[in-house]
Amino acid sequence: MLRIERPVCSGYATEAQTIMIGDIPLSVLVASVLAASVPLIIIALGEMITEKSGVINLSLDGAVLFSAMVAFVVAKESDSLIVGFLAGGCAGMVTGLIVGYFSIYLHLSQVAVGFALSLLCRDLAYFLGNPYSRVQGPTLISSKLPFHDMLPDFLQKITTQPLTVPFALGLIVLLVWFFKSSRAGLQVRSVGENPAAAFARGLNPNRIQMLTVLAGSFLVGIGGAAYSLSLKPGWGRPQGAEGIGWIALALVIFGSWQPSRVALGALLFAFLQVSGIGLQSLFPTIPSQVFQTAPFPLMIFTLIIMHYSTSKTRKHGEKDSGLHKWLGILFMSRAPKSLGKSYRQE
Amino acid sequence: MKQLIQDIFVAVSLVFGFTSLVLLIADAPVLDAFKNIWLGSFASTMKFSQVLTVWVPLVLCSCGLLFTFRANLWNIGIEGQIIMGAIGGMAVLRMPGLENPALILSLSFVAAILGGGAWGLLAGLLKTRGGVHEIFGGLGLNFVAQGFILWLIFGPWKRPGIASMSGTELLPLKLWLSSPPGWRVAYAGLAIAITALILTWLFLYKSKLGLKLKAIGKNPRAAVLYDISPEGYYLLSIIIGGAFAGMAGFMQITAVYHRLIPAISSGYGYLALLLVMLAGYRIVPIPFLALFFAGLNVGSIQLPIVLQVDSTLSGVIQGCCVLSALFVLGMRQRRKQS
Amino acid sequence: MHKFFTGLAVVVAAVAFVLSPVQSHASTDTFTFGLLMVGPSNDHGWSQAHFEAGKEIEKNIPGSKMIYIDKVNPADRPGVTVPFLVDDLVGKGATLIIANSDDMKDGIREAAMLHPDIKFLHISGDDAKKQDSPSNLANLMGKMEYGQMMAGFAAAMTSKTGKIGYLGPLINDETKRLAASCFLGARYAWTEVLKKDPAKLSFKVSWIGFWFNIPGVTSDPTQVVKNFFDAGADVVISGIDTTEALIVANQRKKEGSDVAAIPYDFLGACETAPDACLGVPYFNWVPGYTHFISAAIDNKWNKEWLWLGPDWKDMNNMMSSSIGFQNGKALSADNAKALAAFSTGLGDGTVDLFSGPLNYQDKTVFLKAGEKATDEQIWNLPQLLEGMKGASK
Amino acid sequence: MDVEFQHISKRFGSVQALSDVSLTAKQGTIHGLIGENGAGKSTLMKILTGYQAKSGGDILINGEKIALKTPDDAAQIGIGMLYQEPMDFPHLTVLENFSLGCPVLSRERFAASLKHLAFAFGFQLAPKRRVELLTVGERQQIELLRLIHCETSVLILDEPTTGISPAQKALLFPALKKLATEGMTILLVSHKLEEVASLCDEVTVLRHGNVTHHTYAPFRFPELLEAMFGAVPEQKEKPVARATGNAVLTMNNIQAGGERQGLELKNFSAKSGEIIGLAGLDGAGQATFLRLAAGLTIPEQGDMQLFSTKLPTSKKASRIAGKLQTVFLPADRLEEALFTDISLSEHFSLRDPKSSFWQKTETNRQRAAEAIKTFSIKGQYDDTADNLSGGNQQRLLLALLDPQSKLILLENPTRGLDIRSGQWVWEYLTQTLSPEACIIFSSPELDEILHYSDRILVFYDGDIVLNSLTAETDHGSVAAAMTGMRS
Repeated sequence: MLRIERPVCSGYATEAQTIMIGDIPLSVLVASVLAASVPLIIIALGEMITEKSGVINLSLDGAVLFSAMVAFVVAKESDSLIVGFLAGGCAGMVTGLIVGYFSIYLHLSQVAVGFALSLLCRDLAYFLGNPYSRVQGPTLISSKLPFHDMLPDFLQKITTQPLTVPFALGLIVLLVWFFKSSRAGLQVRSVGENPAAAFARGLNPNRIQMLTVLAGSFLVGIGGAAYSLSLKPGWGRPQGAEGIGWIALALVIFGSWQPSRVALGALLFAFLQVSGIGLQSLFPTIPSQVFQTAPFPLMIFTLIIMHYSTSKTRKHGEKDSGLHKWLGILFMSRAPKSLGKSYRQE
Repeated sequence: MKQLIQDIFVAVSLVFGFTSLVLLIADAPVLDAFKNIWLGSFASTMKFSQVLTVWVPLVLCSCGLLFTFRANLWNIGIEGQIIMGAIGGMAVLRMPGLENPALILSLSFVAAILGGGAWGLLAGLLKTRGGVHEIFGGLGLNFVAQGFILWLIFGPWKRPGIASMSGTELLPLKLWLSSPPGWRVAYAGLAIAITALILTWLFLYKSKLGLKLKAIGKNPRAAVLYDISPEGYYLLSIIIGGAFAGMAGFMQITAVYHRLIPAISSGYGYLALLLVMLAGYRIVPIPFLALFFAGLNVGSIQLPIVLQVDSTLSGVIQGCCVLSALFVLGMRQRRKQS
Repeated sequence: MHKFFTGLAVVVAAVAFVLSPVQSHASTDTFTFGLLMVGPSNDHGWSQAHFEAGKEIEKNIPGSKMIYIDKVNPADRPGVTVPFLVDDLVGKGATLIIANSDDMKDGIREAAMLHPDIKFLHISGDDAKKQDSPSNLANLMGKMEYGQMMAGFAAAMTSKTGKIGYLGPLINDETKRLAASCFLGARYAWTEVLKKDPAKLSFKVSWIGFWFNIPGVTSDPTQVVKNFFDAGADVVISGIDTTEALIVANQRKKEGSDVAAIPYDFLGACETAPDACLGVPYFNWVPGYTHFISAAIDNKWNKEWLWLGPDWKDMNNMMSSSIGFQNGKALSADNAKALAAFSTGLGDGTVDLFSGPLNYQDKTVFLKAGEKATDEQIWNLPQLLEGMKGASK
Repeated sequence: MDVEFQHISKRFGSVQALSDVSLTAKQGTIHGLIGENGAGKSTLMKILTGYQAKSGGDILINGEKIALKTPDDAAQIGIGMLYQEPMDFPHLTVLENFSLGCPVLSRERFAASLKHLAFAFGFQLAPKRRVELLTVGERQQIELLRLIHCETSVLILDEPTTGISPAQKALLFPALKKLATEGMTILLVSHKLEEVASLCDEVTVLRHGNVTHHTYAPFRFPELLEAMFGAVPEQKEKPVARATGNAVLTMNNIQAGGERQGLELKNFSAKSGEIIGLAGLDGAGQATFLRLAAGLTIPEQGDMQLFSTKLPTSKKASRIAGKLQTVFLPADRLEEALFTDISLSEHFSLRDPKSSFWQKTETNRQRAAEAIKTFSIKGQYDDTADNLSGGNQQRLLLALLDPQSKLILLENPTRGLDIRSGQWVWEYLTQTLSPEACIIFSSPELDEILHYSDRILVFYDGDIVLNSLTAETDHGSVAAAMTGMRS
C-alpha cells in the first residue's frame, strides 16, 4: 500500500510562528477542544431537547455510561461502528423510555426516577460490561476533508476530526432550525411551556413529550457511544465518561435551553479541561487537581451571575441598557415554564 | 390489605425478575448469586457486624436527608458534605498538643458536624442567595470537595515519603473508636445512629420545627404569611442534613478506615438518597431498609469470590428496588384515580 | 402510601432474617491462598499481572488453589476494608493472603496482627524490614526501574522527532523514580547509541493526578496523550494503570501518523492495540509468589523483604524473571536488536545509568562524575532529573 | 352547524357539576349561557371542546351524535373555544401562538393570514412580540383570530370580557356579530347581563348544574336574575360608615414592580376603622398594592409606614408587618395561603404566635375543633386543607386570622364563594372583628366594592386614578375610571 508519509506534526517545524498555549499550539488546542466537546455537545443537546418538552431526564450520568457500554460491546461483537452507535442510541432510548413512562404516564417525580435510574444504569453498565473491559474494539478515527491538502496548516489540524464532529455541528444547526422554524419544534416548545394550553389546541402533550424524550435520550445514547467508540475508545472501569452526565445537565441551564448556547457551554467546558493540562506546566506549583476541578466552581459561578442578571433584567423589563443588557444577553436564562411538572390530562 | 400484599408482591418480583434477567445475561447462576449475597451478609456475627458498619453511615445520611426532603430540597450535595465532615473531623484528630483521646474524639465529632453543616450551608446559600438549584449547586460542591480532599491527601496531609491513594497516615490506635470483641462495628457508631434516628423522629414528627419544614416544603409562598421564612428554614434543614452527613464522615474516619482516604464518602450519600426514596421519605422503614441495603453491599462481595461475578450487582438491585417501588406507587395512584 | 412502604420494609427484613445462616466449609487437603487485587482482574495492567501469576501458581504448584477478590479499593467497594476481606478469605480456607497494592499497607498490617497463624504477603511496602512488624508479614516488589529504562530506550530509538511524552500518574517517590529511569534509558539511547545531540531530546512528563482517570478530578489521560502527540511527540510512555496511551496511539496510527506507545505493568498489555505497541515493561510475579508459597507450604516462611529484578539471562522467562520486557509489533527489528544489547549491558553492569554526573531538575548536583547512586538514593529520589520537563512537586 | 346537548351530566368525585342539561345552539346565532359562579357553564363548554369528558348524555352536531374525546376531535369538527384565562404560551411570540394548533400550513401563510385578519378586525398585533408582554385583551384577540383562521364553525367564548378594556370590547362585539351573520355558531358564557343582552339572540340560564331558564331576545333582566340566583338577592341596607382614627398605613412616592405595569403612586394613607375597596381590571395594580402593604413586595422606591413604623426595604418587611398585626388573605388560597397535606389543626399550630419547641397536638386539635364549630367549616380537624372546598378554605383562613389584627388586607375575599357564604364573610369581617381594624380589599365585582367600602381606590395601568369616598361617587364614575376614561 502506498502512503505518503505526512510529517508527524508539521507544527513542529513551524512552531516558532505558531501561537502557543502552554506548550500546545493554538490550532491544536482548538482541534482538541472541538474533539473533546463533541460527546458533551451531543449529550447536552439531547437533554436540552428533552427538557424543552418539559421533562427533566436526571438519569443522564448513568445513561451515558450504559449506552457507552452497549455501544462498545455491540460494535465489538458486530465489528461495525454504525451498528455500535445505533445500539448506543437505543440504549439511551431505553432510559428515556423509563423516565418518560414513569413521569409522563405514572406522574411520578421526574427527579426521583431519574436519580434512581442514573445509579442503576451506572452499575448495570459496570456489571454487564465487565467481560469486555479493556479489550480491543473498533474505533472511530479522524478523517480528513476531501480538499484537505489545499487548506493552510492551521485549518488542516482543525478539520481533521472524527465524523462525530460534523455530526455534532450539524446537530446544532438542525436544532436551531428545528426550534426556530419547524412546526414540530414549535409544538414541542408549546408543550414545555404550557401543556394544558397545548392540549386545548388539539395537541397530545403526553405523546409529544414521550416522543421528544425518546429522541433526546437517543441522542444521549449517541453521545455515550461517542465516548466508547471515539473519544475514549474502549470499555473499562472507570471508562472516563463518569460525571459527564451531571455536567451536561448543568450545561443545559447554562445554555438557557438554546442549542447554540448549550453547545457554546460545552465548548467552554472542554476548553477549560483541555487547557488545564497546558496550564499545569505553566504553573507547576498548583496541584493538577485544581485545574481539573476549576470548571465546576466556574460553572456554579456562572449560574450565580446568570441568576443575578436574570433577576435584574426581569425587574427592569426591556428598558434596560448597558451592562445589564449585555449581561442579560449572555447570561439570561429561562427554563421552559412547565419543566419538571407532570401534566395530567383532565 | 389484599391489594397491599399484591403490590408488595409485584414490587418484589419485579426486583427479582429484573435482577435474574441481568444475571442470566451475564451468564451467572441466578439462585447461587442470591444465596451468596444473603450468606455473605447475615451468615455470621462477623459479617453481620460488617453490615452494621455500613448501616451506621447509611442511617446517619438518611436522617439528614429526611430533613432536607421535608423542606422539599434535593440535597444531592450530601456526598460532599460527608467528605467535608470527614475532613473537619480529621483536622482535629491531626491537631498536635491534645492528649486525652476522649476529648480529641469529641472535638473531632463536633468539627465533623461543623464541616458537613458548613458545606450544606454553602449549598443552601447558593440556592437562596445565588439562585442556583440545589441539585446543581450540590453536584458542583461535590466535585469541589472531592478535589479538596485529594489535594489534602496528596498535598499538606500526605504521608511522610510517598503520598498515595491509600490516604493519610493511619491514626494512632487510641483514636480508633472501640468495637465489641470480635465485632467490626463501633459501639459509638451504633449509639450515634440510634440516637440520630430517635432525634430525627422527634424533630420531624413532634416538634414545631418539623411541621414548619413540612409547611415550607409544601408551600413556601404561604409559609411567609405564617411568619416562617422559607429561606431561613431551607438553610436550617440543609445545615442539619449536612451535619448528619458530617457525622457519617466522622464514623468513616474513626471507625472504618482510621484515616482519610479519597473515597471516604463511599457513595453512601447517593445510596442514602435511594434509600430514603424507597422508604417513601418516612423514617419508620429507614433502619430496616438501611440494613437491607447494607447487607447487599457487604454480601455482594461474595459474588466475585465464589461465582466470579461482578459485585456491582448490588447497585443494580438497589436501583431496581427504588424503581420498582416507584412503579408500584405510580400504579396505585393510577388505580386510585380511576 | 406509607402502609405500602412499611409493608415493603417488613417483608425485606423478614426475608433477611428468615434465611438461615449456613457456614461454608473449606476443604483442608489443598493449600489455598487468597489474592486481594486493587483493580479489576482483567485490567490489562497491574492487577491482571497478579491474577495471571496466581493462575500460573495453581498450575505449577500441585494442590494450590487461589481464591481472589478484585477491585479492592474504597471507590469500588465502599465501606469494605482489607481486614474484613481477609476475614472472609480466611473463612474460606486461605492460609496465605497476598495483597497487591500499596494502598492495603495499613489494612494488611492490621489483618496480620489479627490472624497470627495466617501468612501475609504485601506487594510493595517495607514492613518486613522493621523490627516491630508482625512476623507473618512479608514484602515483595519488583525492580521496575530496569523495565522503565528499557522502555525509555525503546522509545528514544524509535522516536524520529526526539520528543517523548511520559504519562505520569501522581507525583511521589516511586513515580519520580520510574520516570527518571525511563528518561535515563531514553537519554542513553539518544546520546550513546544514536549519537545525537542531547539538546534535541525532549522528555516531557505530564502528571494526571491519579493512577487512573476520574473525570473532573484528574486530567483526562486521553487528552494528555493527544496533547503529547499534537505537540510533536511520537512516542508516549505510560506510567498509569490504564491503557489510554496505547489506545490513542493506535487511533493516531490508523489515521496515518507514525506514532507509538509503551504501556505498563502487564505482559498482555499490548493486546489492546498491538500495532501501536513498542513493547511493555511488565511485572512477572510468578517467581516471587512461588518463593513465598513454597516457603509457606514447606513451613520455611521467613519475614522477608524481596525486591526482585529481572533474570538478565532471559528477561521473559516466566519462572525466573520478575521484571520483563515484551517487545511489541511496532518495534523494528534493528531497534529490537539494540534493545537486547542494552539489556545485556544493564545485566552485566556495563551500563549503569544511575551514575554521575547527574543533576536534578533544578540543576543542583545529584551525583558527581563517577559517583553511583545507592538503592536508598534511587528509592527516595527527591525530584526529576535535569533534561526532563514537567513538575517535580 | 347546530349544536345540541342532550341530557349532559358531569360528576367530579362526589360533586354533581351538571345534571341532565339539554340545550340547542343554532347556526348563525349567538347563544348566551349565563349563571352565577360555579353554575356549570364552563364545564359544559369544556365538554363540548373535548377538554373534559362527560359522565353522561350526548352531543349532536347537525343532528348527528359525535364522540369528543380530545380537543383535537373537536377542532377537526370545527369547534373552538376562547378560554376565560388565556390558554396560550406567554413565552412564545404572537405569530407562534397564532400558528399553534391549526392544520398544516406554511409559516408565510400564517404570517399573511395573521396580518390580514388583524387588519380586518382592527386589532393591532406585532407578530414578533412575545405574548407575555401583551394585555389580556390582546391575548384574547390572538386567540380569536386563530380560531377564525382555523375555520372554526362553532365558537365558544368563556367570559371574553374579563380583564379587557372598553375600547377592546368595542372592537370585539361588532366582530362577533359579524361572525354570527356569516354563519358561525357562537356560544357566549358570561355572568354579565349587559353583555349578554347586547350580543345574544337567545339565552340559557344554568343554576347548580341544571337548566333553569331559556329565552329569546329581547330579555327581561328580573326574569334572568331570578333564574340565575333563585330569588333576586335582596338589596341589603348599606352598612353605616365606621368611625375612623389614626393613620394605619401611609405610602409616599412608591414605585414597585409586579403585574403588568408595576405600580406607581404619589401618596396614600389609610386610617383605622376604614374599609377601602380596590377596584380595577385584572392586573391593574391592586394585587401589587396589597402585597406592598403586607410587606411581601418590596418597593423599588419610596417609603411606607405601618402604624408609624417605617417598613424596611428587605425581606424582613413581611415579618415586621406581621408583628404589627397586619394580615393578608390572598385570592388563591391553596396556592398562597394554605398547605396541602397539612391538617387543619396543624395549620393552627403553625399560626400559633407563641414559640414552643413541641407541636402541642392536643391544644391545637381543640382550637381547630372550636374553629370548625364557630366558623361552620365542613371538615374535621385532621382533614388536610386541600380536601376542603373553596368556601371552607376561606372560612379556615378567617378562623386562622388573629381577631386582634389591625390591618386586614384581602384579595378578592368572596372568590369562588356562593352569595350566602360571601355575605357571611362580610358579616364576620365587619361585625365580629374589631371596628378599629382597617380593612383593605380588592374585588372584581364592582357591586361588592360599592356596597361594602367606605372609600374606593380605582387602579388603572399601575396608577391610582380615583380615590374617593364611596358616598361621593357612583357606579358610573368608578366603572369609567376602571376603564381609563378620566372624568
